[in-house]
Amino acid sequence: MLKIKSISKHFGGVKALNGLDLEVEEGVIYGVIGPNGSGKSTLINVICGIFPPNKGDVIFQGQSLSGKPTHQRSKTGIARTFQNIRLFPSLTVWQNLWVARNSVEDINTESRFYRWFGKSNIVKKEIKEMLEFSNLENRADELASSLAFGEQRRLELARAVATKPRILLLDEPAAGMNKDEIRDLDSRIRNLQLQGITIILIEHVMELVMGVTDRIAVLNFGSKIAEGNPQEIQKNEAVQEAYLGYSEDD
Amino acid sequence: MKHLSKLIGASLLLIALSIPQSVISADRSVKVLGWGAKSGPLKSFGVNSEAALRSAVAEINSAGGVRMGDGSMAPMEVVSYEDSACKKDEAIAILRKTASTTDAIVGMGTTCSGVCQAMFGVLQKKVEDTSDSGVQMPILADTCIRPGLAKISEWAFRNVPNEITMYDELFKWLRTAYPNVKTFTGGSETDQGHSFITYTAIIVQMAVKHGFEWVGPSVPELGPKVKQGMKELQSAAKSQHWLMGDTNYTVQARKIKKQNADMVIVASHPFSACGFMKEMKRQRIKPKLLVGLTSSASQETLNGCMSAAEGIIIPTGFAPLTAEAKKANKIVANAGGFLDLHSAAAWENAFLVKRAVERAAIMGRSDTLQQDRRNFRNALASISSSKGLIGPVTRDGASGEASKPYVYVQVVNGKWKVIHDPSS
Amino acid sequence: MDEFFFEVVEITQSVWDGILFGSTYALIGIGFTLIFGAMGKLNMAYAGAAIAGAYVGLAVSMLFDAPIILVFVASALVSTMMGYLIYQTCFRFIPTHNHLAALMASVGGLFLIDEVIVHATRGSPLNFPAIFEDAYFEMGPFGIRGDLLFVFFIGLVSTVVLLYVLFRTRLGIATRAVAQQDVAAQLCGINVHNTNSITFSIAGLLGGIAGAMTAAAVGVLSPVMILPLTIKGLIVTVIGGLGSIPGAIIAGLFVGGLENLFLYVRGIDERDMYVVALLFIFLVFRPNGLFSKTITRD
Amino acid sequence: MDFYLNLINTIGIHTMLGLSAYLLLQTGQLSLAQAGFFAVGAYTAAILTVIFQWNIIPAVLAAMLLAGFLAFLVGFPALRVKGLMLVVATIAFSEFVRMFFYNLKWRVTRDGEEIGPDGTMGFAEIRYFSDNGWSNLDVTLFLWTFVIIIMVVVWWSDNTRAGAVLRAVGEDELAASSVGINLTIIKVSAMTVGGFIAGLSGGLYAHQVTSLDHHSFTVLLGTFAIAYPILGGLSNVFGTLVAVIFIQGLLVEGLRFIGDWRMILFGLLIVLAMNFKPLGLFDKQTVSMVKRAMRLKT
Repeated sequence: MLKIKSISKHFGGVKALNGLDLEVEEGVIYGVIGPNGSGKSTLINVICGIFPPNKGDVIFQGQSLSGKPTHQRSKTGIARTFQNIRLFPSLTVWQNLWVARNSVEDINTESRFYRWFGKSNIVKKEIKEMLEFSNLENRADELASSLAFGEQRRLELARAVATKPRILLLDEPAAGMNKDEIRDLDSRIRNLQLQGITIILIEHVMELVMGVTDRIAVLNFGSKIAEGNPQEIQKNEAVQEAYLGYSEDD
Repeated sequence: MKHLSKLIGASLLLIALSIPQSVISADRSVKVLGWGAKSGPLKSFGVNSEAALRSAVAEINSAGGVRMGDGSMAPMEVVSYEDSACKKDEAIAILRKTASTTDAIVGMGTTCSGVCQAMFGVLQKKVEDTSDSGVQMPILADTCIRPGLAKISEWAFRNVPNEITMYDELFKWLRTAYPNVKTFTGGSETDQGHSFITYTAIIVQMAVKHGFEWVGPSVPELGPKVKQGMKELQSAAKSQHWLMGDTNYTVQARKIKKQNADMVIVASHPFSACGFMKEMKRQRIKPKLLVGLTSSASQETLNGCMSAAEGIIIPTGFAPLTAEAKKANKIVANAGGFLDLHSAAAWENAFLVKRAVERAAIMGRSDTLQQDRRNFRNALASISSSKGLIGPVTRDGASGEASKPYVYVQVVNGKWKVIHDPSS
Repeated sequence: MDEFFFEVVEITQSVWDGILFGSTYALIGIGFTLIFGAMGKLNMAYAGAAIAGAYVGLAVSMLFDAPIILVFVASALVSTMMGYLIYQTCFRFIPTHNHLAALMASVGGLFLIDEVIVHATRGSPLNFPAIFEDAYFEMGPFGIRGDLLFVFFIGLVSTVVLLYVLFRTRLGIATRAVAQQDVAAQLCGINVHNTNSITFSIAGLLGGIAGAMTAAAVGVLSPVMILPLTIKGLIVTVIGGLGSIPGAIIAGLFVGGLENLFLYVRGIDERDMYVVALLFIFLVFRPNGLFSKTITRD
Repeated sequence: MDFYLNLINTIGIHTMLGLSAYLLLQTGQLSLAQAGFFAVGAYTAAILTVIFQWNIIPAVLAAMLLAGFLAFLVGFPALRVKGLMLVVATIAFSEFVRMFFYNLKWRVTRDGEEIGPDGTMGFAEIRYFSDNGWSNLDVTLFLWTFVIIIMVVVWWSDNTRAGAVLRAVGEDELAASSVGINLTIIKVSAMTVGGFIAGLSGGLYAHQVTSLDHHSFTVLLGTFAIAYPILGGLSNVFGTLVAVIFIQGLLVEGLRFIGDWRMILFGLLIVLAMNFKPLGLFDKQTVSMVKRAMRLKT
């Protein structure tokens, strides 16, 4: 599904990613953990084409993404959320989701003009589902900026899903959430998996990661120090070492 | 949507209220409405012309006012003097306002050539041409000196010296007065239509005509006829011209220094004329003779660069020579303006209006307004000569052009001094 | 050959004059750059304030026929005040993130200053006392204007002083801190508003000097100078690279020299056309300016 | 009456000019190039009606297309830069255009009279309306059909997905591109449409004033173009209209009777407006306020 081939990304002297290799199979929830500054967010930005890598290549569904701008990658089915929420504050919740309808299916199903200037029933229906999925139905016409923190997270997730991705990159979706919200998020993620979306989850909150993921890679200093299913990872002493003195709710 | 239309309606109403409505006074009077630049860099134009117009009107009224069609005397009244900021759109707005909301029989403005060009274009071109929906309002501009403007419309009149003869005479006289001056060169500001066209089409040609030798960049076509080789001159002399807003004149000055001519012509408005003459002074360029553009024959030049302008000779349409010129000068000065070639025209225009009204037998009632305006216009067109402040002004009704008398003034010890009067 | 030599001399001379004159552009550019660096905003009223300062300086010299140096001091002081006022009126109370509103407000400020000047002087050009007007050094074929040298010199001095203030004093460090991270700076107990208004005042000070110098170099002061100066200042700021003071200086001299070169070679009508065309190309192919040391908030 | 019609025409023309910048501002691009497109439109339409004696409608449409095409071409390079860089780049462009027309001489002789653009002397006697006996009312109706069409189209598209996308790009380019929006296409299209509208209004303007020269198309015009939407607020198209009525109707015409204090007040009021309504005179708050008022009435 998604192959990371010996990616290196340097910022000045800092090696954020250092010859990293990953392979994510279709349909799994793939966790990426690691201490701060181990290159997790950089990984997402490289996959989305926001930073061009200095070396290496990203293969998605068998074809290389190198040189593809961000918006095209999104069309091929890569969606993401941001560590610090980035909505369109002065647009309504509904419009936030509307804007995100750039998937290949959308482009093919509707004529160009109608897609930009019309408002088809399919669109209404799908966005309504999207709102229900992230239970924001009753906030549809509020401005995104007026939402509560948790709601904003949900909306951002919904917006990412609205681009009909094959693979979804979540950048610390649980940051700043309480237990209930995390449990809720957990079920959402599983729900997405059932819809056949592959998910890469970058997270510090271990209870979420360990609970939801099928497979986990541990990064440290830009390279993979361990990979395996949650149980294996929890036993792995390299990981223990990397996390020595690392508090979960950090 | 509804609330919006209401909002707009409300604000339009507000504007309507804030605009003075048509002033129709019960007692009969000859109403005129003037405008000029009272804001922006050219503010002096408006201020001086307003002072001149108003005090001239006061003069007329103290002398009994104007004889109306039925023989009775009525005072002349300046309905208002608007600020057109020397901007096309604003001048047109004022023109239409004057024509449609006031009962002024003539609009008196403005001084800026570019603005007149636009205003005259809005007027009806030919009086009898009913297919032409242009505004039917006589306009009597104080200066708008750019050549050939008044022919744009038969409703347009102005009161300017004929620059061609003015410079023709000037160089003829200079030829005899300064026999040792042989060669000449000069520069102009290219972004001011009047300065540039007058310089290339008239001044230089006339100088050549009277045997001065052009030592600037070589211009094959340059000859003794007006407009001859104008284009060639414009392109050849490009690099010794400047723009009104310029701050750096070093290159132009050096070019002119290298040409080392006996006579240097500085054809631009005071703003840049001063900058350039200062630069000449710095670079020690001391020509035997310095000749300027008529627009610079004003107080502004003295404010800007008295010492650098010392000795510059300029033809102008006004100078306090004659008794009434002196008198007018004093009156206007007391009214807080300067009388110069621009504002003097405004003063004379007031008297011109008096004559035209008396000739046209205006009734001055609101019901006869349109007719009055038409008659007034015809009367104005039929006046072939009028009395100016420094001598008779000959007018050509057909083209609406005038040909004011002119004198040659020079800056001597920081004052304008009349050095020659061709009519005498 | 001789002709060729003559041309070379002339062109060098023109460019050289332009470069000297460019120092006034440079100062204006520095002002824009300072404010942009500090707030990430554009103060359109800046050049207007500078010229206004020069006017007041002139008024001083007229009233008490003060020596030329006092004229400079007066104008510098006045536009320092104006810088502060502009900050208070056009930036202080407008939300930091709202760049458009601040921009518009300062445009309004520009109109206001411009019109007040016109109102006070009837827009008439005024004679401005020149510094060493008679100092014109001729060296063989070349000539150098003493006053321009002086202008150039003042420009350099004030830049050096400015750089010292910015990089050596606590005030300067605070300013730069605010420029780079206002929130953090606030947490460190720096009052953003004070720092900003100080930045504006410093910029104003420079502007006053620049205005007076421009006026002295031209010898005439008139409201028609304001708009061209504003535009030149912007151009210089951008070519120099936003927030880069050395950039602004070099760009100022560069633009000055280039102008005269084009004027000499292609004439007045095309001078500005080429300058702006060059600027456009420059922006497109080197979007960060000469020194892309951009210090802005986003 | 005639006078009010004239005022309404002016308002119409400036509203279109403002709307051409409005679209671009929504995508977060601050462009002063509108003056350039306006000039292109004005000269093109005038040349077509005067020299080639076209009918006015094809003439203004041609002007519109040409300006739009130019905007399209300029868009690609210009939109590589952002913020102040874009401001200056677009200033450079519009100054270039101005210089071009300032040098443009195209005189043809018709029945003994020379007509056409004459460089610095300007382009006089663009008298299509009065030559064809159009009353000022006809002109107003003609002009406002365009204005209303454009306003309706822009207002409508504001509420479509396209409008949402424009705003999205303006608010967060990174987020926009990562939900699959092609920034270049969006920005360039906004620029192009802006060019169309500016060109159209320019074409109409030319025939309204009957005389063009380079003084009409300075940076100030570009500043006004962005001033309208900013002053009016970007929440919807009527903000621009309100701002135009405020500036052209109230400040320029309405206050004329206070003589030379008018322009001083002009700057002052803009400063105040931006301080008290940084999001525009017609921002969301005002809209809801007006709405409430209406609800009470009805």
